[in-house]
Amino acid sequence: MHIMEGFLPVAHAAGWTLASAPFLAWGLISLRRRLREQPEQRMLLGVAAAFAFILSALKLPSVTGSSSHPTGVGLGAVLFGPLAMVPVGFVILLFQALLLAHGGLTTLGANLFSLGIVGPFVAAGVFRALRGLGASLALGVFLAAALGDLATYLTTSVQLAWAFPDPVGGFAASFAKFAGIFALTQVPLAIVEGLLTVAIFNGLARFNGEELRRLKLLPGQEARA
Amino acid sequence: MSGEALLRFAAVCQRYEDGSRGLEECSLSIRPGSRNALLGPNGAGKTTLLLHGVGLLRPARGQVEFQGRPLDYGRAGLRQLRQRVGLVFQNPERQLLSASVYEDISFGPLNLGLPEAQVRQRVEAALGAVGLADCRERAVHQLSFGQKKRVCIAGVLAMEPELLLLDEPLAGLDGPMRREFEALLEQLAGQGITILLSTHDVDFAYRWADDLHLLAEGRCLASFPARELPRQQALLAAAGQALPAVLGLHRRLADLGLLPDEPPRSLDALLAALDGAAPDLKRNPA
Amino acid sequence: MSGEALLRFAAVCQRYEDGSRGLEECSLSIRPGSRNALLGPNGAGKTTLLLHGVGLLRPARGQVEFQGRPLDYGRAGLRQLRQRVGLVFQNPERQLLSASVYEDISFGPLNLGLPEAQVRQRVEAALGAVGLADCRERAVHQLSFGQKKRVCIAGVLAMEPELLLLDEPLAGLDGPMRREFEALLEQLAGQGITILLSTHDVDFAYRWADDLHLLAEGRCLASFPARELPRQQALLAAAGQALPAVLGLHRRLADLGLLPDEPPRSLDALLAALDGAAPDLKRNPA
Amino acid sequence: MLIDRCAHASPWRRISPAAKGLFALAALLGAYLAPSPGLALGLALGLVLLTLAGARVPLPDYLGAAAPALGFLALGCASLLFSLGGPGGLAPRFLPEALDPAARLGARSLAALAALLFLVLSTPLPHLIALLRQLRCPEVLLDLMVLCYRMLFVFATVFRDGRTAQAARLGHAGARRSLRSLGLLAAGLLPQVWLRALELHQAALLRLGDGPLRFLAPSFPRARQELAWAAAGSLGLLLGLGVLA
Repeated sequence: MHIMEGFLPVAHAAGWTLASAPFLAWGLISLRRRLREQPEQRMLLGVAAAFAFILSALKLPSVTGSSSHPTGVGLGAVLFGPLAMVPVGFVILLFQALLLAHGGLTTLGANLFSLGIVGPFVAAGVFRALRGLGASLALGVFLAAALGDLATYLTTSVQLAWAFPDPVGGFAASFAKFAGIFALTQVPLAIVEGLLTVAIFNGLARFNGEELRRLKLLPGQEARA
Repeated sequence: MSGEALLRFAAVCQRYEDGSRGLEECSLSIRPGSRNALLGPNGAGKTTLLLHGVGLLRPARGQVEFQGRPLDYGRAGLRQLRQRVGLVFQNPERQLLSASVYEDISFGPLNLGLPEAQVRQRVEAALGAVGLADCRERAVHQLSFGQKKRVCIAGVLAMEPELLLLDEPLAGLDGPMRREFEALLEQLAGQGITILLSTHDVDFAYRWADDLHLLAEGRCLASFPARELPRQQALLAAAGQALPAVLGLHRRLADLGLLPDEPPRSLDALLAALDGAAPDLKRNPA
Repeated sequence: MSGEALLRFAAVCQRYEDGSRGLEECSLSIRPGSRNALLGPNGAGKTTLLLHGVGLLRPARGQVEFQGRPLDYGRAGLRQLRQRVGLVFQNPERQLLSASVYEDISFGPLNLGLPEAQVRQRVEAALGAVGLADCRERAVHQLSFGQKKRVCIAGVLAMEPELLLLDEPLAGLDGPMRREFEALLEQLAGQGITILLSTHDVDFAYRWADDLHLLAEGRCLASFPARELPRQQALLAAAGQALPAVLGLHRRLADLGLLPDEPPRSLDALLAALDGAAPDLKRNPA
Repeated sequence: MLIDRCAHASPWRRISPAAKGLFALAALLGAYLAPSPGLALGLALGLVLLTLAGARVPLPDYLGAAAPALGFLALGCASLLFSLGGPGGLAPRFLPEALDPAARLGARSLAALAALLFLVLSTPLPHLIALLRQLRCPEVLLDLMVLCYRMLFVFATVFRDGRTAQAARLGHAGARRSLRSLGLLAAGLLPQVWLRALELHQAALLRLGDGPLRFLAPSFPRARQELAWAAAGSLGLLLGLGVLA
């Protein structure tokens, strides 16, 4: 769920842009360092961004129908690390605004904060913590993707509630309102996203290890796992 | 005529979402047990027609009939149809979805809801039919292009279809693989499976098919038995197809009195006919 | 011999990381200004050989020479080599970096460090050469497969290479596109660009190439002028290739005394030769 | 992709992206500065008409492109009209005093959306990337954008074909099976992401590209003139809003 163009008041639009900027700069600096060592990562992240964009434009079969689509953020955060997902998330969000009119330019900062920063960091943190506690790969992947998704949607609800506090109940009432309305689509979506990400990892596990190592998929994953 | 058709397209019209033309008043019939080749330039609608045949696209006007009844696009109807009509896509890379050969072939039978023992039996039978029994445990990405195409066919055969649709089955195959593939098609047709395939290779279509269907700009220009092709040159040209090489040669040689008037269906047959004619000539060299 | 070669492979051996064979004592030479076709079954090493030609792979033993000097695999050496040798991959999707036709073609010349005006001039010239001047504003995903292949070639031509390597340039093209493409190859060869291409189409190789190179299992079985192909049938069979259709026909017709002994290079040429022979025969029909 | 198709078909694709970008920016600014909901709605209407008539976008396509955002707007504005707090506990209560701010918000969002749609429906994305290049956007981001845009269509085709192939073998019979099929498809394609990246890297090397990707954007011969017109139009729009206020 992205906040649409023009929906946020000026101060909020500018504020979230300022809040996201340091993360984007940090992500770019770390990415530039990576590119010096492994130039083919330039292509890798570009291609991965396209993959995630397509995944996010797919309509999923679920109770809520056409409005539900996965974000792929959990998957990306587990595979590439959350920091790399900030510039990648920026490109995906910009493209969603420019190619799908989904989100917008004035709300890019706010949407990047929820989907490109909070989501990936929560997903990666959950994954690392669960694997550290000895949880199975499937459970780790499911909760990382699902909670990453939920964190994104709760952040968006916070952003909306802060910008439009309830005249009577204030921030808390407004948060309950926005979170409640969007829960109809976002909670089932988070579960579907978790299940889908597990299905993807299950599918990947069926390739033989040799092939995945050649593609540098396993080492990175094992290093984190 | 329509009573005896296995699959029939009746004035099917359809456009894609992006506005490009799919089919335009396209009508043709496939007889049960026949071998059919769709000929036409790129963009003529060959792939689109095949997608309509398994209900993956839906006509805006006109209708598609299977065994005389219009397709039922409900869930149950499509399930039934796709059990009986299998489609093999052109690009095996886009169609093989599992990492292992065995798993990929079991995809369809499992979706049919068959019990495991029967799924295994069908997978084995399909592997045998395409001559890949030795590859059952291989990973898909270790296979050659020709083997991947065979796995795709096996995946469809495992659903035991009555009608097999193949999109450009010969594209991308090298010489020896083509010959193997033609033998496989021969064998499937021999088992009584009705076959409809699209191809760019007019020489192959002429020697293999019972019926030819010419497509251009979303329409079926004409359907006729392959042996009548020599009399349909104007239509062939309208569908952007060259004449089979054997026909040009036969005409000259028949003009020279070297061959009988009835044209052969392949260069091999023409050479054989020439050998038959040779003794006469050797005796009276020009 | 090696002194006059533009590109030479001297007993090149190489294996891929996964253990599969790349090349095995592979030796062959490309003469400057010549048209060369690589023939061989899938997996014979055709693509691998082309990758060695631009230094994307490196021999484990043996060496690749450009203009008599072994390739320098340092960064500067490879830069120099790739200015002079261009490679067009089989799949255009793996080669096009930008979705804008104009941008993509400008990529190579910009990397050469040319000034903007000269880059624009080269892009225009390359667009003109492949007949896509009208498409400069289009997006790659709006183009047909054949047009995408042309954009790939334009991107390489804009670097003005002396040697052009093409992997299966005719694969996936339908009849009319093939004819256009053959005309383009003709035109490039006419401009003095040396061409080495891989193909499955022995008929095309026989009528188009100056030199043929037969590959099998990573080795070059033989290189010979295309006109000698009729005398190299055993080698052709060893490389898994069928005989060009025109040769079988010519042999029978020459045996019958209808055609001179020197075989024509294409069916069209054979038909023309028959027409020349026709008057004599008409007078003495068998 | 609807917007991409419209942009590539629009006669205004030949106008300098800088000029259109400047005007869209002024329109966005106008949406925020408009003193009354009526004026903001007027601005939105003007932008819609400009896009329909000038950039020649068919009305059904325009509505299709705007639909997802309009859905969000309807939900968002509706939620402002009700309160969950106060004496009624958690029961939603209609707030008549929220009508005015909700109308302002709705009108502003519509105008801003119309400004965005004006830009993206008349300007192919490669032109916008080229504009960002001129504006000195970090190179890494530009590279990601160029590759992402290029590969998007490659993967879209691959995904569509894979889904079609699965449907032909009954892979979408039921929600569970459908989700499993989609997971299988995405998993099958994920290794291709690495392979494709490696292949593109090699392709770039062959054309001497071993660093940031450099391209020459198509030139817009009348860019200066168009930019001047856009500046005048922008100024007029903003002044007009000021005067009407």
